[in-house]
Amino acid sequence: MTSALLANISSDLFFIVFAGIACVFAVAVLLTSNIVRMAFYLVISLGATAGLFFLAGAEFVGAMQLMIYVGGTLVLLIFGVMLTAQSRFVNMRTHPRDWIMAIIVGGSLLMLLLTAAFRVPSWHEEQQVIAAASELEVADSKTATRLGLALSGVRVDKINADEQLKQGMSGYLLPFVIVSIHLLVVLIGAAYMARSKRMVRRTSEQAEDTTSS
Amino acid sequence: MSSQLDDQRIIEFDVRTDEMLVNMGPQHPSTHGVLRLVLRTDGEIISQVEPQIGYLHRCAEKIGENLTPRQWIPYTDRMDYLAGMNMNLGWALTVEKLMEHELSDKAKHLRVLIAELGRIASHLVGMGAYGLDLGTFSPFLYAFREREKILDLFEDVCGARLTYSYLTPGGATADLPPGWLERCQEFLDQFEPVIQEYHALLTTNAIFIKRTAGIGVMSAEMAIDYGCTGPVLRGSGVNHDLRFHGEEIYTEMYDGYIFDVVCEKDGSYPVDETYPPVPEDAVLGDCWHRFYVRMLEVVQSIKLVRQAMERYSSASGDWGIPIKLSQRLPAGEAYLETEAPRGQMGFYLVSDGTAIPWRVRARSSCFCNLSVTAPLCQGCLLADVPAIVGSLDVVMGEIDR
Amino acid sequence: MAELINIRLGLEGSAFGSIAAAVIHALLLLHVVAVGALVFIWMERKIAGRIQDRLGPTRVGGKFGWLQTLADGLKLITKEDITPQNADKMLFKIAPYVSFAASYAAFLALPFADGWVANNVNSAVFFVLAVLGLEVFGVILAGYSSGSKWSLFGAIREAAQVVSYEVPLGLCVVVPVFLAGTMNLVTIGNMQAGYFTNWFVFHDIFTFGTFWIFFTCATASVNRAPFDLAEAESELVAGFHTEYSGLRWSFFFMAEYGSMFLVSGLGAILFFGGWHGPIPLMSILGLPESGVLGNYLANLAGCVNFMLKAVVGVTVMMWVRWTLPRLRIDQVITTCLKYCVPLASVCFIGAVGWQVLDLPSPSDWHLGTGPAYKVHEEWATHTNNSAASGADDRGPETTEQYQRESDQLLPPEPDDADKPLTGSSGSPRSLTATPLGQELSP
Amino acid sequence: MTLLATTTVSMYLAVGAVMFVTGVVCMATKRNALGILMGIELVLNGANINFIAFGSEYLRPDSLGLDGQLIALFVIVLAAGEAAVALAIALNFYNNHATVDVDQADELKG
Repeated sequence: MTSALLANISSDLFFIVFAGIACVFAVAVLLTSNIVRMAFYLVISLGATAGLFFLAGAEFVGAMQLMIYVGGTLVLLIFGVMLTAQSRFVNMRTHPRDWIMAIIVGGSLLMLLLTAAFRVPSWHEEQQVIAAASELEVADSKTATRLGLALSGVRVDKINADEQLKQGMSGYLLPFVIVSIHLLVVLIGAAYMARSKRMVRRTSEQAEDTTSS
Repeated sequence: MSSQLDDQRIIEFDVRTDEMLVNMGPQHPSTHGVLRLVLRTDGEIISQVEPQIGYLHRCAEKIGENLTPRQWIPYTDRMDYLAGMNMNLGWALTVEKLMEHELSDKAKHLRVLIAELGRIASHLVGMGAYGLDLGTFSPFLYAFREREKILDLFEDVCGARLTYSYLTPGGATADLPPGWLERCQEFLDQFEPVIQEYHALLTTNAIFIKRTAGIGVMSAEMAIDYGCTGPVLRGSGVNHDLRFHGEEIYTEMYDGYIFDVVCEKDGSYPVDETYPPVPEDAVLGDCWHRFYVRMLEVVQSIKLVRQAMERYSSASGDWGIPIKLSQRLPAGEAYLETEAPRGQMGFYLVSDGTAIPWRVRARSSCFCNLSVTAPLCQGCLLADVPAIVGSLDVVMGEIDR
Repeated sequence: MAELINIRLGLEGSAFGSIAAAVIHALLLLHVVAVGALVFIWMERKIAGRIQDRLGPTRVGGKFGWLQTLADGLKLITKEDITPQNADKMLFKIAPYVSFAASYAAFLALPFADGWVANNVNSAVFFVLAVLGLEVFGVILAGYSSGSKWSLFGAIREAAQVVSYEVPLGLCVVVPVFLAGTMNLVTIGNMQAGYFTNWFVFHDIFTFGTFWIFFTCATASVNRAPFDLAEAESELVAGFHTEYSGLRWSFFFMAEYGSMFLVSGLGAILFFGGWHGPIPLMSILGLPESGVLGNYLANLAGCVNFMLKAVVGVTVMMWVRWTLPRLRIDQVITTCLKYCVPLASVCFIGAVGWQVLDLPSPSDWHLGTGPAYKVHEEWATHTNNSAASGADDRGPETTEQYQRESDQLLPPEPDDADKPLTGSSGSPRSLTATPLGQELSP
Repeated sequence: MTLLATTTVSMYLAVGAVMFVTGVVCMATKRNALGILMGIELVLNGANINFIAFGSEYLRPDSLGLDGQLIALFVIVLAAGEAAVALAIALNFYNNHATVDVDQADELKG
């Protein structure tokens, strides 16, 4: 048991490190007014969150977070550079009045959420759980397979559910299909919204603007 | 609408963008020395290019007005430093034109031999550096490997590898050393098959064709209007080569030599050997054609060197004794253009009857060639700027003098 | 491998042991990246020299100039670390480390031999791609913060290029993942045990094509010629690292060479059998079964094997770099969107179709899978056993139960579905291998 | 082997709360459209941490199980879509106003 407790220390250590990085850089996003630095801090914060996901055993989601979320922020970063590069390191200052309001509202919200987080005993009491995070069994946890099956309609983790519930249990197939179509529609819509507005002829002596429909 | 989209020359803008001024050079890897291009860009697209010159100005012409013509020969070396022999020749012929100096046949053949070797050496640099401009390093070293051998030959005749001061008014500073012709023959035999390597690495390379074909297209009219000469002019399909169409004092050197002017006639190049075909994407007057003309000119120069060697060894007379260092010039003026590797290099000389010219002026070929940069680069992509400037093959030493 | 070390040290299961193992792994991988970069830079110089008809470095360190990179490194360390006046200094200073850290972290999930991996991540393929994609952050930050227009050009180019090439790269990687039925790189490697006929690259015509698309896209995503637009020296001076000097500059290079090795290694595992040689020499000798030492030796040979394959990949990248001119940015993007993406999609659909139609493939011969073929079965049972042994308290969540009960959930398999899609018939992986339509059909 | 989990769900929730509140304040105070977008990302991410925490069997025996991870996945995917649309809006806004300062977006003001 002592060795198990010791093993916990390392995972706790990593939790503190990742949680600290995530929170500190989230606040840094708030405090800086340089858009590129904001994006950079956001990347670090999201990356640390991916670390938290790994610690919680959700490694597929963690990898997904790194790839999509952080990758999406990459595009944000580029846009930040592109749209604000005309005056380098541009600052858009916030009015102090806004700051005070935001801190009051945000502070009360934070108090509320923190109180809620520590109110339920089973959430904050130390509990007997399987030891996996500290051992190297993460590899065997097969999260990706189970997630994939759940997305394709088979809930292998709900096998013990009663027969009543199993009837018509289709996992997350429907949401998966819906979200796929949603994503497609969104991307087409975004591409349509951001479509080109004008055209310029390249080789002509003077660039002439032609308006396209 | 759809036809507009199919037109590849149309670039779409989807973000309102501001223009950016970028200085390309004078310290930039691909501006061939100290050329400065002020680019007005919209993202990657160039809307305006303004070449700024003068970073290598060394008052060569003014110095020429304080030295005798033979003393000025080393300064001509430093104009087009990649083809010093051809620069020497141009000045020497101009002085001889003023002095109405007659050369022996042997001296003329010697000059053809040396000048055409110089042309090969110069085009090799142009080719290798063009590879560098397009981002491939190896052809550059392949080119220099062969150029080094030519420089070895030049070192044998004059002791210098870059600034030769060999051809000089009156002839040359020395005759060819013994055994030189054999070594030259050896080099040509070895060099001729190697050209295929360059074709494999560059001319026929798919990426090279993608980067050069259809880029920087210059029509024949435009080339003539801007005063382009040399391979740049012939790359647009204009049959003009001073070795054929020049003044008599220059063309008589080439009398009896069998060679072609390399330029596209009726849709094909007049080449007797098998050389890579023109790719489909290539448009007459684009970067690819300018490059190709240089490559084929190298072959023509090899033919010329072979003939010159034959004639030189059978010719009688002296190798051309140089005029005296302080020879008095007849009063008057002379202007002569010769076909240097980069185009028509002209020298103007006014004498008041003393040994030192009253006025010296050089007409730069690269200066005119460079002047097309702005119209050619308009609307191209940033990466095309080195491709276009490289295909013009300018040497700043000659432009700024 | 951590277990191995800890068992040797008698530290099994203790926190100190796991931390020590982590540190050892980190140091080992740091050496792979740093020493790898040293070797690769030397190699690049030698290869470039040979291609260009010269010798390359010949003097430093005696015979082949093999210490040249070290000398360069010393020079770089002693160089002044310059920060431009216009730079966003904080980002400028941190950018090289971001790049390097991403490249280094991706090695975390890259196995060097059977089980020789710092962290046997279940979705390792995904993880490696995701972390590798983060390298671009360093480049963009460097380009933006340098305060130079050339750097900015390089950064924007890099961003456009990497974002585009992630699509075909992902599509290509999915093909072996699909064949193996897992994203675990160790398992994917072990599924190609035996003779080279079992390698996924020779599985069918589409996987063969997929490998070349993968290699092209990998070259593009690690910024190597002819796709090295971000640092195109003839156009952008030096692109994103124009303003860098000294050690920070060299960090970009370590990141670049680390990434090159990484994608080559990834290609070796996904397509070329990873640590399994073309001929299963170790299995023929019976080493893996002959105790701990034999197993260790077999793994060592496998590690060398893997390294060789990865180095061959890196060498090809160098060969390409010193041969071809550079593409233009629009051509790079065209290559990606017009050629790589459709081709990768076709290859993916083709490989899937090949499997679904159960067309013949060299891996059906099961050449050389005599003793080594046990690996397949071992893998299948291994997950069961280890999960069962380690998860006594998992309640209903043991894998055996999960397997058994999910079998109940699924409709009984018809006989012809006995052949799993993975081409390795006999492996009891029928659960994932069952075509989806079967349980979905009413 | 069982362990006493010293990292609890509450700790994850606390991290999530900090990120959520930071995101909300970010949305409220930033004048840059992209900054607001980053605030949204932080908010969604904070929510995601909660899902993962409740779904982790390393933290609580009676965890949400797979549902937590699955919903987190959906959130990530939807966040990507949201970012795409928001960027398109920002782009259009920039095209029309030559700025990304949302205080300038007051054309409908009475």
